[in-house]
Amino acid sequence: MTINSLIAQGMISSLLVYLLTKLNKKLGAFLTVLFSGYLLFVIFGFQNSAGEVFSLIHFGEFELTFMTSHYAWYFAIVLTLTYFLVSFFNPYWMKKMVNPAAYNMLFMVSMVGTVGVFYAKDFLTLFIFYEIVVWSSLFIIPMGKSRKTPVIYYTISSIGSFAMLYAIFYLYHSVGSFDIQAVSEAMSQAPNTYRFVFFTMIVAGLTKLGIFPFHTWLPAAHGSAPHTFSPVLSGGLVKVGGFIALITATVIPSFKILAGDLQLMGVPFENYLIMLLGAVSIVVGTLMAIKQEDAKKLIAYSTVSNSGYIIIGLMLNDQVGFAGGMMHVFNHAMASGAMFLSFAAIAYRTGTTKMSELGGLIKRMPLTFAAYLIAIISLAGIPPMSGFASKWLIFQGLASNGMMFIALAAFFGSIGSFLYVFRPLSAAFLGQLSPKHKDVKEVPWMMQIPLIIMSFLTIFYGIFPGRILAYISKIQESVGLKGVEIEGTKIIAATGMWDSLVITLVFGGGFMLAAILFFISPKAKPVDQMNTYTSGEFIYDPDHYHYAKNYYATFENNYGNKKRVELFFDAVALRVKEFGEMVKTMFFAKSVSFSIFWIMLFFTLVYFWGDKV
Amino acid sequence: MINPVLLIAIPLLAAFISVFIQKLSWVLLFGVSIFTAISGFFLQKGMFMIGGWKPPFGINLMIDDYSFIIIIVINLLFFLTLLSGMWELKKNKTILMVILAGINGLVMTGDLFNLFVFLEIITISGYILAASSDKYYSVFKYLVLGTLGSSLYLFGIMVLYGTLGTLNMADISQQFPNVSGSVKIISLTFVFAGLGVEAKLLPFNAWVKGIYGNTTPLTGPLFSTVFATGAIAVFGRIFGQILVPDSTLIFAFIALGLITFIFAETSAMASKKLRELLTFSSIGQAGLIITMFMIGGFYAALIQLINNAFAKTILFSYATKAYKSNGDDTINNMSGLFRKNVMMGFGFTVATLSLIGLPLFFGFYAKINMLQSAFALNMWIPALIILGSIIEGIYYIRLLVKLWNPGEEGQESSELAQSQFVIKNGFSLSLIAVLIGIIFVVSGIIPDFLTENIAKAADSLSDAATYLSTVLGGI
Amino acid sequence: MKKIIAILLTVAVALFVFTNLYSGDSDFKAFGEKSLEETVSKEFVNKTVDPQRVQPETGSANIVTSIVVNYRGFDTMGEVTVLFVSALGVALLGGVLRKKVTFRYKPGFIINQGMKIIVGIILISGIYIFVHGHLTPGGGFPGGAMIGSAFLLMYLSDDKFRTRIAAFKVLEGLAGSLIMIVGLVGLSTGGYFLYNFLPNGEIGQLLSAGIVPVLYVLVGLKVGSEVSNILGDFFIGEVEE
Amino acid sequence: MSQYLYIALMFVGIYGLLSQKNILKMIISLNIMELGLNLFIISTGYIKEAKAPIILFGNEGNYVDPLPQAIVLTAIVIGLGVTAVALMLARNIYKTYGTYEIDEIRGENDD
Repeated sequence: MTINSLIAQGMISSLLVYLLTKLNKKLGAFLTVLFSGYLLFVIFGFQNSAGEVFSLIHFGEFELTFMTSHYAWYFAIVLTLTYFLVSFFNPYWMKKMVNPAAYNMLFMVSMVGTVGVFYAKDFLTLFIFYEIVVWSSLFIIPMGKSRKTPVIYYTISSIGSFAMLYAIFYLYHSVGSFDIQAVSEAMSQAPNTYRFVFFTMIVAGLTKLGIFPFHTWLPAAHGSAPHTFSPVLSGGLVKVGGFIALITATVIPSFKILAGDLQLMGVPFENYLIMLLGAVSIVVGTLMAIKQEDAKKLIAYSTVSNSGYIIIGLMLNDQVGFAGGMMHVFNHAMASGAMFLSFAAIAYRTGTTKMSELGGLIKRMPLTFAAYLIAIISLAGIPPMSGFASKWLIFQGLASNGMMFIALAAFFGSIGSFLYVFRPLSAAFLGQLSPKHKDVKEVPWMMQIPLIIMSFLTIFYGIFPGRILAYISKIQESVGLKGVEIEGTKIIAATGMWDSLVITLVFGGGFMLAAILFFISPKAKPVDQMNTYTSGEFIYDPDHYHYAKNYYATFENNYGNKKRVELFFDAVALRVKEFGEMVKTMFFAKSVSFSIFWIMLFFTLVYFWGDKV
Repeated sequence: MINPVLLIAIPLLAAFISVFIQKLSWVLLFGVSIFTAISGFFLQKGMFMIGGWKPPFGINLMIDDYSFIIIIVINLLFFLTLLSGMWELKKNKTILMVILAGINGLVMTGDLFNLFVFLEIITISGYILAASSDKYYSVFKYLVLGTLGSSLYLFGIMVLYGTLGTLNMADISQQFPNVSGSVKIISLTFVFAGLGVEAKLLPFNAWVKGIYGNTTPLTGPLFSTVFATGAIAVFGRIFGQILVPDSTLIFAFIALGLITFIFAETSAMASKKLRELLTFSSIGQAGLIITMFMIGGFYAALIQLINNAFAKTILFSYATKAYKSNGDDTINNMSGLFRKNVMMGFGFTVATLSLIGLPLFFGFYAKINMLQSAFALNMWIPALIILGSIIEGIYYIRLLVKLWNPGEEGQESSELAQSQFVIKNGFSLSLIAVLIGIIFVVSGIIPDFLTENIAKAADSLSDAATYLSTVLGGI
Repeated sequence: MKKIIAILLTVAVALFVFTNLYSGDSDFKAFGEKSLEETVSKEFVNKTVDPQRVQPETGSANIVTSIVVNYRGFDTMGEVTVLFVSALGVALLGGVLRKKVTFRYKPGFIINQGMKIIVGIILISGIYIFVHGHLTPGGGFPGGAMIGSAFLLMYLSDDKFRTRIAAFKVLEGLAGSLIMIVGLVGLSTGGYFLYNFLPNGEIGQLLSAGIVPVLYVLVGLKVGSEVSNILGDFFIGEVEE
Repeated sequence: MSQYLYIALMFVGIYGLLSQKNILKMIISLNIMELGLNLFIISTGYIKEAKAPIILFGNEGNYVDPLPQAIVLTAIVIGLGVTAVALMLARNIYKTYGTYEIDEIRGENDD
């Protein structure tokens, strides 16, 4: 099996899925499960392949080629795994979709597209598949709650992708090739060209990752996308941006090419600037996530903050921080996928994701609760889960370079994440059951599978992070970095080492102790959720007194809720429209004379220019 | 092999005959259109003298690879337009045949004055067809500007005649570089302004909004594809090969093209009606293609010209049909309309995505070629092209999302919120939409099967020496 | 203010044209200074475009006619088409009005009787002009216009003469078709569209110059019928179909 | 130099288009512009002391340039066609809006 035939199969079977879904909705959805499993299986076979070249097609005078590599495999496996796990939810949502056939088809197309992005040998192939991913995911989003957010998504995405296209053709113009390898060799002689390309091309990565100031599409799109697609967007497609950043900064070795530039804290200032943006998005994402009422928006903002970690790690380009960033790609995919999926499960049973309408679901949906709990522990970076490993590595990388400010932001984000991930846990799962949800059951077994697998992987790689890091160190060596050092379950960094097994045992012990204490101590008495008193007055809208409302009120009051970046983008859009209206009234006026005036003015200007040709 | 003069003579003959055999005029119209659409592929190439008088004395038709491909495209587009506007033909059948002859002559002719005559044929026919929308003032505006434009053009070529003593394109293109600067600047600016009116460049195109914005299923695709393609192709021929501007003036022309592109795209973004949006998009595309012709990217310009023409066929047909069937084309009232006619929706979507230049569709190939040839000149033109493309993408995506997904903001998308609109007489359009959609997708993946001839056409446009030797040397 | 801007702009553009067109280094031939040798017209005047043909290559005494109908016959075909289209357009646009135009005055006796005398003369002169188009000044267009003016006079002078003359429509189409057929016959016999397949005869004779008089008569008939149609549409404003 | 006057006449027509707001006056302006242009076209063919290009016996040679005359014939006829359509449009505008003044026309183009 080769990558190119895999892509072709994917595209053809997406059409097949479309037709089959037209025949029978469930059948098509099951086919997406089947095919994404097949894709995962095939991709897995490429684990140790590097440097194999597959030619896809001749595209005019250009040639589209794929090449296997370790970093491509890593990203591809994370993405296909996410798609595969999420696809288990598809069959249950077909009835609610406005256009299930198109959903299934676009789901497949975007999945195949991501594989194409990662295995691209040249920039043109990369861009083609990148855009395919963008537009195929774009048309899924409006099937959810909003018709405006896809436009926001496309706008920000296209700013990134067109900037990248510009950079690609700028490179093609100066290097004469689209090939990533050839470009990276040519760039080592031309740091000035590369500096420009670095900034234009990485915009694509930043927009897709949702780094400040391009983060606004994440909450908008993830929050309103169909419930089954939000996990793909957040867990999967955001990582495509990470891949672009990887290509721009590491595969084309920025740390070598820009070695002659101003170095800030051991990295070129270009990389440092991007890291600062990452730090800002950690802070912004955390602060905004704390304020959200809707669980999906909350998780979306947490994605902004975690994208910050990823980009910081990748930009470090060193032994440990980079490994942390790469590992965080996987961890975040699993954790945010699990979070979104558990809320999709909740929405499947209750029809809402608003936290103030939920509560006490731990008794009705224990498995969903467990999956969510494990995911947030991982996301907050608490030891037995895999999230700890990646965050620890990033902190190590920051600390060893002495990057105070960014490290501060990273710590802030870590602590802030306790706040925001705990809020849905407490609001949706703990507390008292809403009377509306008395009859809620656990989700069907097929929807439980992905939750179980994600939780398992999170725990497993929390205990044995070396399994992933060994592969990441291979990646690091293939791109010219020093591989991260692992000894058994020990990870060794410059300032210390950490044995995951020992830590897991310690935490396991602590957990047992807590469990024993919980079971022997007296239980709290459950109170009905709507049983709210206000000095004898009858309450007509007990929902507003739900404890999940204004959960962090005291904390939130310390900073405003003005979405300044959104306002800025809105203002820009408004100005563009106003400009368009002005053009209409200026050049397309009703009066004929006015139009002739412009023609005469054109002649006059040519005359006053005075240049004889 | 078919003598190209038949593509002018037979439609005209049919038009004259149709005057006294009116019952059969629709047979004549479709027969002639099918004839030209098919015979475009079997056109004899080379130089054809009218009346046997050799150039530069007589008038000649020139079929090189460039006009060959344009003829094929235009005649196909015309046929598609007829299919789309089948129910709107009414009394316009004779005029349509004349238009067919006129547009073919416009593209093929090798004489500047003859070009003026054909230009007038199609513009006057244009006024008359446009008047079927009952917006007489808009038509009057078109008439004034069109007449002014062709007068400016005529003045420009008569200045050239007074200087060089010839009107033949090949002869002029040979002598033009040696003409003094003052005559060059006069003739170039006047010819540019004159053709700019028809090619919809910005300061000259005030008529477009009233005409394109009030089109019927017949005139919409006719103006936006057949006329626009013909006008822009002539523009490319004149300024790419015959009257090639020198360094300073060409800068002004490129600037005008880019201004047209970006200004029109912002206007389209501010438009709330479908036909108006498409109007401004057409203007923007015209600006873009003319810019490409001006900077010498003939190949890219031709690809985009063809891409735009076929895409606009579907877009305008759909928009005008929607207006015709419902008396309204406000985008907000059309939400979810594609769910009622999926075939048209498919074609519309593919055409739009191709127009924006997204991969898997033909437009992407056009876009990368445009960027490639723009980068050959400098760094700013591609940046501006990309800026315009972003704006264009935004409003088209907004449109598509709206038309595919019914639903209130903040609610799950559902069939309940679907538009009350219907599309009547949509069968032929569905057929066209699916056909063009499939062609766009296939040629977006394997562009080679379309582009071989286009590359030859671009070569023939940049290869002035062959043109000269064919016209002036070959008898 | 608006007029001042209009004047300023017009003057600026006029200056643009004047300064460039008549500047010292301009190649534009000054008024009356040009030489026929520098233009393509020298071959038209000498009738030596194609030395391989039977001389004289075109038999028209009126050189302008030889250009209009023979050397650049394609332009003429185009302009006939323009007129044809505008006649059609006037009819189509006029169809919206659906109302006869009535005059405020009643045509008097003098107009009425004078018309009867003059119309015949005008018609004859018009026909004479386009039949002799290849010999004398004038030709199909002026002749056709004269025919049109005769009908204008009839429309103006006679209230009852307000019906559309259906024959004109047929004549228009027939003349147009014949022009194209003459052109196509040229294509089939000589290999070129509008090829002069008739003998040229002797310059100055009525029956000379090959297809030139044939075409010019057809053009004259066509223009005459079209101009009359246009006028008729203005007066009657109704289309029957 | 009468050629100056012809070009000037053309610009008089353009001035009319720029300044007039009455549809009939605009049509007249268009005609003035075309007239100037046609005169200019003829003037490009003028040669001093040359005769009309008609071969009369015993009087050959030294003709003015006949090509502009042929061209102007075409240009005039095209102008006639355009004017006819323009006048009919003006009539329809009057019928629809009851006015020839552009400023008083409502209902087109202002949405």
